[in-house]
Amino acid sequence: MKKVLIANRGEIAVRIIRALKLLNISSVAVYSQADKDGLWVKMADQSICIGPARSSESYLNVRNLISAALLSRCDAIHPGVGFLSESASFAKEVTDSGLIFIGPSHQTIAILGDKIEARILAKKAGLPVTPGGFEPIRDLDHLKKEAALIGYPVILKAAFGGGGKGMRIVEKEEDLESSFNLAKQEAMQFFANDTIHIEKYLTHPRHIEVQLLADGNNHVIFLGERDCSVQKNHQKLIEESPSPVVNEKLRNTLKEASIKLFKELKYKGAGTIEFLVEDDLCCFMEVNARIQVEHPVSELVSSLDLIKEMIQIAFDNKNSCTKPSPKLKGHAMEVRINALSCGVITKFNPPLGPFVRCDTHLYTGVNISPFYDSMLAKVIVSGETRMECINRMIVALKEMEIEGINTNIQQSINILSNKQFKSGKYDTTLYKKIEKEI
Amino acid sequence: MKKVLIANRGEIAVRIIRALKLLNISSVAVYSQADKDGLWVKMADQSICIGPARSSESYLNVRNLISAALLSRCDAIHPGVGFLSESASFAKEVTDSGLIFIGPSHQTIAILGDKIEARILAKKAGLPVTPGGFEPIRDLDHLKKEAALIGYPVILKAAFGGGGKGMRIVEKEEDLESSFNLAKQEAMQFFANDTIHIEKYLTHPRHIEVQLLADGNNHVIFLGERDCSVQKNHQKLIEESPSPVVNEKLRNTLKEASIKLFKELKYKGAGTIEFLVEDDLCCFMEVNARIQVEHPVSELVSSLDLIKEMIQIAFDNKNSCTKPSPKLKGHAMEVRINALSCGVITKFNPPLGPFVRCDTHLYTGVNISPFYDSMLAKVIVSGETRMECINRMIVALKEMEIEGINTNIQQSINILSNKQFKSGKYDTTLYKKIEKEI
Amino acid sequence: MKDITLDEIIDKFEDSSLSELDVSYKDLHVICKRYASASTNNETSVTYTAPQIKENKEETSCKVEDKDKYKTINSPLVGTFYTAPSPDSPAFVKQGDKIAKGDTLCILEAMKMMNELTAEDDYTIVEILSPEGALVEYDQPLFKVKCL
Amino acid sequence: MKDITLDEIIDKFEDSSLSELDVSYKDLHVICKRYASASTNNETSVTYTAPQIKENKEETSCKVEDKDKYKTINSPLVGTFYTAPSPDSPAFVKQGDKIAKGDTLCILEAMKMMNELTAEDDYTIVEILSPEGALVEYDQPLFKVKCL
Repeated sequence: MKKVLIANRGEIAVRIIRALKLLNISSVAVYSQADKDGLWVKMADQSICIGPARSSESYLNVRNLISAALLSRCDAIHPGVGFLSESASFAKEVTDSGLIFIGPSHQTIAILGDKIEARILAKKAGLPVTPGGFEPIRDLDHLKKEAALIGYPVILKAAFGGGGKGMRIVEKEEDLESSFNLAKQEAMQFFANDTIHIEKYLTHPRHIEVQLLADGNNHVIFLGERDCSVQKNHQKLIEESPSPVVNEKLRNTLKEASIKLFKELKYKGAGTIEFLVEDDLCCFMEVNARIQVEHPVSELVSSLDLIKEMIQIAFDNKNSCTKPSPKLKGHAMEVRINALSCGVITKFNPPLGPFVRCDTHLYTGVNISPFYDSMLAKVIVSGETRMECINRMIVALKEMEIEGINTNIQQSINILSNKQFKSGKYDTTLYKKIEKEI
Repeated sequence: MKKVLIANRGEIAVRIIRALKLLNISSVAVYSQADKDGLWVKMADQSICIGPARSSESYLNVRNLISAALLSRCDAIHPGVGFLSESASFAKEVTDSGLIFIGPSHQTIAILGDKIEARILAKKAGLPVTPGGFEPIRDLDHLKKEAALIGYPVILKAAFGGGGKGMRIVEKEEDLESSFNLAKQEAMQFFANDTIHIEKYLTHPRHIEVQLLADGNNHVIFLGERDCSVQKNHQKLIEESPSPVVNEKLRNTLKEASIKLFKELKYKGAGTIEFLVEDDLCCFMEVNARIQVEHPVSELVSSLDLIKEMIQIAFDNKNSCTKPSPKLKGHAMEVRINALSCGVITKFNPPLGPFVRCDTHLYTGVNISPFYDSMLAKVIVSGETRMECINRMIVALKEMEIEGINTNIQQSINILSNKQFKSGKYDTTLYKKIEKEI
Repeated sequence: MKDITLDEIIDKFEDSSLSELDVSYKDLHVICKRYASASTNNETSVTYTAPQIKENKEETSCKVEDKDKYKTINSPLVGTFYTAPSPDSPAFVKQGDKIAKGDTLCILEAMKMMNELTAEDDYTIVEILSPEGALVEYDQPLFKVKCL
Repeated sequence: MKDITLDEIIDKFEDSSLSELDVSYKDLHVICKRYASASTNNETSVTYTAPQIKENKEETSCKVEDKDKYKTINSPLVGTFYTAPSPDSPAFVKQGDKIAKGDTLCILEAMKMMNELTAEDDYTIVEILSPEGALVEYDQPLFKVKCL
């Protein structure tokens, strides 16, 4: 019997354990001292404490994670989302230890971690990209020339960065120099590399991403797009598939080029390509070389279990990549339920019933500590149409009960009930615009 | 805003309320004194006590149900399953009171309640039927002739009956007379009509049924079959779709003839046609002119919300009947979780996660009384294949927690793990055969 | 459990010998304190509370007696409650009326049928509990009566 | 369990010799207190409780002393626990050994690295808590020691 260690916590760890149980694979959970009562710890076949509450000493503690996997005789490690899931060096250490890393090869992760390299590859594969950003900025003169060519506003980005760090939006030439210096400083501080590139900045884009699954052996399938334009400070709140703004023509373009890119990368596992879409422009942003929080939305429209597929691919077992891309059906939507305070959950009742799914690590009595991500649960619904999903989601969220701490349930209902959200005509600035009403 | 009264209790009442909320229709729950803490009572917009614990004075109390609907200004009544859902006289009283009955017309229910008439119509529409049973048995001589023609074993049935009452299996001619008399007595006692008909008795059949949806206006769609062969004393325990024994050819035959029958009946709403399948024989049994407990199985393979559709059809609103029959996808399976004792539920945790659905009226603290049906919850899963459904169901049932009373969860896991069940090669005698092992 | 009000808590505290009382119930949180200076009163009140407890017990027994004396007449069906046979007619009964066994108390209309509810015993009508023309549920109290 | 009411709690407290009563039930949380001065009866009971509290304190302080004397040495990492540098070598420590600060206690192997765990103080080894060659978690107790 195979055995897999889950190098993560919370709902994604629970999600992965369910997939392992489905495949009759043993599961090893890890936890920090703050998480000893975690639902994933209870659900796994075995569990190992890997450090104190602080992530850097537990969920990011590569040595303890790999030791735990080796000593519990695991065959593989699933990195989940966040933490070490996009760390090429972690993937390499896992592989070097003789374990399977459930995800792309460390080489692929490294290539895609270099944002300039990723843009060049994306363009080559035929994906639409914003002007600029194909080489590192050498100096201020070079930057000025590039900015003038691209046209303001522009954005400066750390080539090896992510998560908004080392990014600077520049509206006019006189701000270039100070922004360049600040971006370099931040990039060096956070990513130990001050390479900076410049791109056109889109002011009111939609966030669109496509889900792919590949077996590393020239088989790539496309599971449609997700629209994640409802964001609060770059944090996604609501995701759905299909997007209200992606037409069949654009979808086919993205599909062909995405599959081409993944084939060229010899990509293995689940991956997402992110785009910004503004008016008629659709621009490649980056590849997330891992599973994403919002993957259930694609699971519901494709009827595929993506975590199961990832594991099957990693073990070179039968998987869905050799079949044609699945026919996508209906509409699906996800709302992230976040904690707005910490404390003990005195009552938890998930929403149930037809076409409603709840992925969570909550249970009555669990303590929500301040150490980690605030996401408590994902509620995912499917339906024939977008409007049916909105209505079903509102019913589900009204049914859901979380007592003991504050959450964004009511706010989510308010967003779903908002006229502009319902119209489907909005962009990533929506949350800020309607913040006061919701 | 429209308003609907749910003339039922338990999980089906909860299911119907969720559909009403989805459609933004007000819901009125009814309850007996024993059910005042029912989940459906808490979930509905309004609730009305309709009688004491005993069903005959509450959930079967036509006058109180219709009064409750009229006085709370409802537009319609949904009868759910069981209780008055197949009562032509109730449907007529509802309609005569100026309310909409969410289901077929009372005339259709009456026709289908006459099993001889139903068999004649089914044969005319091209559905395969067992030999015999097209006329009432006049006397013993007539019975002997018919039995000889059909061949033993035969089964005597009450023409206006159901639920196993007034039924007698006869192996040889010398038993005919006493069985005929007993069947007549029982039929008179239970159904106030001693009309008896005779059919060929199948000794090791599978129970197969097809789900249809019709708008009463010549539009009928076919949602595939369900296999309900795992039964304990004629009570279904596990249902799935598609059936492991129905091939594409048989499915198409059933589809064409079923649609024809429903068109001829001018059927309106959701309906099921039941068959027994033995070797190469597939025989019509009866039409259930209502929604069934196991409808979620068909919902998951067709992606249609059947309760929503029923309501939309009843109100002559946009529904899926005018579209082609949906393409069926993957596999779905349902397990009924039943109470084996009564008492307070001290802990309830439903199974959650991908491709798992739980329809239930349970919550921590509710009291399970001895007055009604023992079904506590339905767990429904979907997957790419039958085997994936079995594995996912086992994972889900192991995750489910019901404390305070005894249930059949472990026994269900044992059936799912049984070799013969897994093989797909069994019939309605399976439960009895493996009873000792499970 | 019925809701607890601020008045009830303070009244209870007033009648008690307690020095401090801290009650949390749902959204309500009440702390009552009595300082030593007030204790002379309290001591007196303590002296009083002993018989008071007895008195309470008497009240309870009185209540038990009440329970025998007072009862409610409940609806046997789901219907509309009318106190008179027609809008123009006088009510069958009103508060304070003495009723004999068999007298009509009200009409319960259900499915266009007028069902007269009659007294099963002799009572005095203490209170009419349902509004005129309202939907009444099964077993809903319609009248509070005093047994004669 | 039937619902508890505020009245019942206060009445019960009134009839008792308690100085303090703290009841939580469902949404209800009630604390009743009676100060020493409040009643003569209570004062007696206070006289009784006083030594009781002291006794408790002694017990606690004894436990605290225990806690100071005995402690566990826990694993700082996830690894394999070895009491000796190799299978043929004698163990670094055994039960009853007196250990000086800086002495090696065991080896924790992690990712093919041998990490020696050394004593931070002088102790006597009371018990070795992990089996030889076993996987040890972060913070898992490895030795019970007595501080010298």
